[in-house]
Amino acid sequence: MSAAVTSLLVMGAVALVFGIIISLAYSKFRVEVDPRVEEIFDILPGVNCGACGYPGCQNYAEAVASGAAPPNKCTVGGAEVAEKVAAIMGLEAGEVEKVVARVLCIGDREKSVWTADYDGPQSCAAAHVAGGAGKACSYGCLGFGDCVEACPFDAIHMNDKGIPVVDEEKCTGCGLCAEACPRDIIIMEPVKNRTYVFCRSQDTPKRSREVCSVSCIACGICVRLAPEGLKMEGNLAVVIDPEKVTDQAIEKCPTKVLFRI
Amino acid sequence: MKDSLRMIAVLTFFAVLSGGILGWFNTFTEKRVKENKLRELIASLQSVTGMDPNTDTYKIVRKDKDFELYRIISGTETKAYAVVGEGNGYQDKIRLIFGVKPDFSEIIALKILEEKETPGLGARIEEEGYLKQWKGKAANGSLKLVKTPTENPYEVQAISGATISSTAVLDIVNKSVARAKKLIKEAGK
Amino acid sequence: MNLIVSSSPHIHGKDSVPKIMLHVILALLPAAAASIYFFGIRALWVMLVSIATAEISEYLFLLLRKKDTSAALDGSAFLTGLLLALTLPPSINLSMVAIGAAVAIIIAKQMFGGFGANIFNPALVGRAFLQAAFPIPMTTWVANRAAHIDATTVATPLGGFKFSHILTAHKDLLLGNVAGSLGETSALLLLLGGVYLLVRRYIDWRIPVGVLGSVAVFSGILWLANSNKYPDPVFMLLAGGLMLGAWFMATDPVTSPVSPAGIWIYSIGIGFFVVLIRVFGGMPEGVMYSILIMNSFVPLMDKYLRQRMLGEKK
Amino acid sequence: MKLWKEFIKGWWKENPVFVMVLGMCPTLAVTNSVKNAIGMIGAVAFVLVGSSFIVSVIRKMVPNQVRIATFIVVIATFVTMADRYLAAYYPDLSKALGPYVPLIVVNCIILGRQEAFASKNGVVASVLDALGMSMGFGIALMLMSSVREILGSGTWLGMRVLGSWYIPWQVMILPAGAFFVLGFLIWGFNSINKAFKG
Repeated sequence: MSAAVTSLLVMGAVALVFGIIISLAYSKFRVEVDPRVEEIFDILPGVNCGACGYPGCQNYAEAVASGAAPPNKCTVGGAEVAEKVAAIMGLEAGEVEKVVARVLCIGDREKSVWTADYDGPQSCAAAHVAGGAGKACSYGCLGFGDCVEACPFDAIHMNDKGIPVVDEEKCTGCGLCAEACPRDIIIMEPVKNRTYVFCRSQDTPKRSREVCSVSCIACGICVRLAPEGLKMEGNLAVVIDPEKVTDQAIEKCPTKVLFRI
Repeated sequence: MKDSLRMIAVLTFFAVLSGGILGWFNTFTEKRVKENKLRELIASLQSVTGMDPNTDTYKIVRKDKDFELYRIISGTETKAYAVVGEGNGYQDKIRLIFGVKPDFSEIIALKILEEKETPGLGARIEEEGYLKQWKGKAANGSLKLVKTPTENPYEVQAISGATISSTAVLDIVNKSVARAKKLIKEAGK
Repeated sequence: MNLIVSSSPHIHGKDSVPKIMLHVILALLPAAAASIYFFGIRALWVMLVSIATAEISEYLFLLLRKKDTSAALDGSAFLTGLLLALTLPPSINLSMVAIGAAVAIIIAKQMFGGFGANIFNPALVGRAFLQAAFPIPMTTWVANRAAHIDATTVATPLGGFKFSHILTAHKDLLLGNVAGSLGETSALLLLLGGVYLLVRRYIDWRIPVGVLGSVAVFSGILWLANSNKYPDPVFMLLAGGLMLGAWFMATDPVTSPVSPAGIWIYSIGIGFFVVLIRVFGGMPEGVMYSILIMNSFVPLMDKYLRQRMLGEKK
Repeated sequence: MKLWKEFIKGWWKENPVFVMVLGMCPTLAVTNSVKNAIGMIGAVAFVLVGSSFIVSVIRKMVPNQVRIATFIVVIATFVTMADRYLAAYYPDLSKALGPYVPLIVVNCIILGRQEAFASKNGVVASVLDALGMSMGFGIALMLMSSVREILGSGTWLGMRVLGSWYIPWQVMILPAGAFFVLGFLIWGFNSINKAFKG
């Protein structure tokens, strides 16, 4: 028998045996995969940002296909993606609200007090651990730009005074910058909300006054003037309903830290 | 079921196709590969025994993985033996071939077939300066390694700085000589 | 002056890097001087080329990495160059010396992040590179001038023992009356420098004790088992680069562990590998590879064997 | 335009060796001389282009479950052909490359391209992708082997390029030298990328 025939037969026999084994294994260990998972996955932007609350796009696609998640959770893809996903699922696309990041600190290098020089790794996380890099306010922005590094969409940048600014157009609301911030200054908010107390300080009024000229000093004036729009949380005034924050309350804020953008 | 059959069919189809192509391809290359090997062997035999490929023939006495013995025949007379031996070097196997006179009085020449010794040190066993001293050494299976230049037929000079590789070559030669002698003796009985 | 905030450690001793380096170099001077006496002016050239290349490489790479170039003058590159030179054969080509010193500083030190961040002892990496790149010049030894007038090629005491089973007299080893690299000839002068560092507390006593002690113990066991086949422990301690390695290379604070438990494992490990390579390995000398092997375990030991902070939970 | 992009991306932007760090086995093992590298580049290019072509042709009829098994059969067929061809016509090269030609079967560049590209794209795009990746692999191996042979032996493709004054750095033709050279080349590669980006 020639080598050609032998190799032909050997290859054929081996493949036959393994083909049978694979098909047996397939029928035995078959995992029913909803074909819609793949379709949805193909539509999703694929940045695995996690804004939908799932570890990645694949997981979100599975959740949507199984009915566990609504089709409008993808903030990166926005309405367009939600519509397509909903079409696959045969559902009405819910209203997807555009969410963006808001930086709640305006205590930049000129307006806040610095008590020491910092010599260490140039990142907010490290500086936060090392006692705040000399920034007297222990709630304010450290300015090393961990959020800028975290943004996959190039939507957040440091201004020249060391405070990050969000580009609302580019921001997809994925929330990675908020996660990267060691001081929780960045929050994710619907884009239509434009009124905030731009401070996160829980320091006593006296301390707040000492360390930063644009901090909330818990005077409570705004809460008194617009009780339905704001409330006090410890030493900090917080907007609860931007619609109901009156112009008067904004005008009367002594440190001008409550305003509209 | 239909899926399973399709899987088996597709896989088998491509495997058979592949086997066919390879088998067909092999008919072209196999002959040349064999020729290459033969040419290489004859070249080795020629360089270590002085065999003349036009007039002399060779016969395989023994062919194992780590040992080969060839009888070189000129007309009806045994002209020489060629021995292929293998053993551990400093880093990997060393494989060599050497020719001996039919009465095992002396080694005709030695050539290294394969080695992966340290370049610049152990790998110098491939150098002409080292190999040429083997000519005329006693093929008695008990050669000794020495450090200084020697004219004695029972002593071989080591490469300085490569004692292990030199020892390895010597051991392979000694071992292979003993084995070849035993085989020929048995065959002669 | 402004208050500086930084990450730990926060305590500063009065000893600066340049000061420690100066003392280590001082401690090496007797051995360096002896090498010039033994091998002539060529030894001086080897040292000068090595040190100069190390300093230039350090300066250029600090420049390239946009770091403060004044760090090139902290003495650490000088010491690396000197140590490398002391491990080289006196007959080596000077261009090879320069390559070795450049590799030591660029690959082993700067590429790992510069002073304090390297895993392996730079001088030994430089030597290992040269050993792999130029095996013949790196194992060609000329006779010591004090012993012979002509410079013929000879074996080192360890090479002589390994390949010809010739033992060199202890007295010759102690005084340096043997062939070998620049700095490994005289055990006595190296010992002197080492003890000086020990007294000034610049090195941890556990390292030389652990290395030398374990070499003595392991080779002693072999010697007691078969004194014909294995060399005696005193020979093992005095021959080759062990003294240089134990006092000046294994003790490098950057590449040795921090905790006492780690230091013991590290130093005994070095001693174990030295005996293993010298007695059972293919090469006559193993101090360089032993230290490099144990260097690689240091980050692991620092992670798992550090002293717990008071009240810290495991 | 898009096809042209598929072709050139492997040269630099998605270079299989310097960017994706795939195919390390031949990259480190057979780059001790330019001749060996050329042999390896030829073999890999043949296997890569051949199997990308076949895989993109058959991709629609292969069930998903036996996809990898079938691709491996296709790849192994090309590898065996390359190996036999070298053994028959270039016995010295075949000997020098040793087991590294058969090992192309498990080279990540090959199966990676089939899985990531050829099984999802048409014939023309797949072949262009394979050609581009082969070029990228070739560029990397030529760089590696040139540096190693010149420094390690003082020659290039067997020709003396450095004079007799040069003492070869033997470490460069040893495995350790491959790691040094690869490290330095990736460094250079990234530095150039950074310089152009910045």
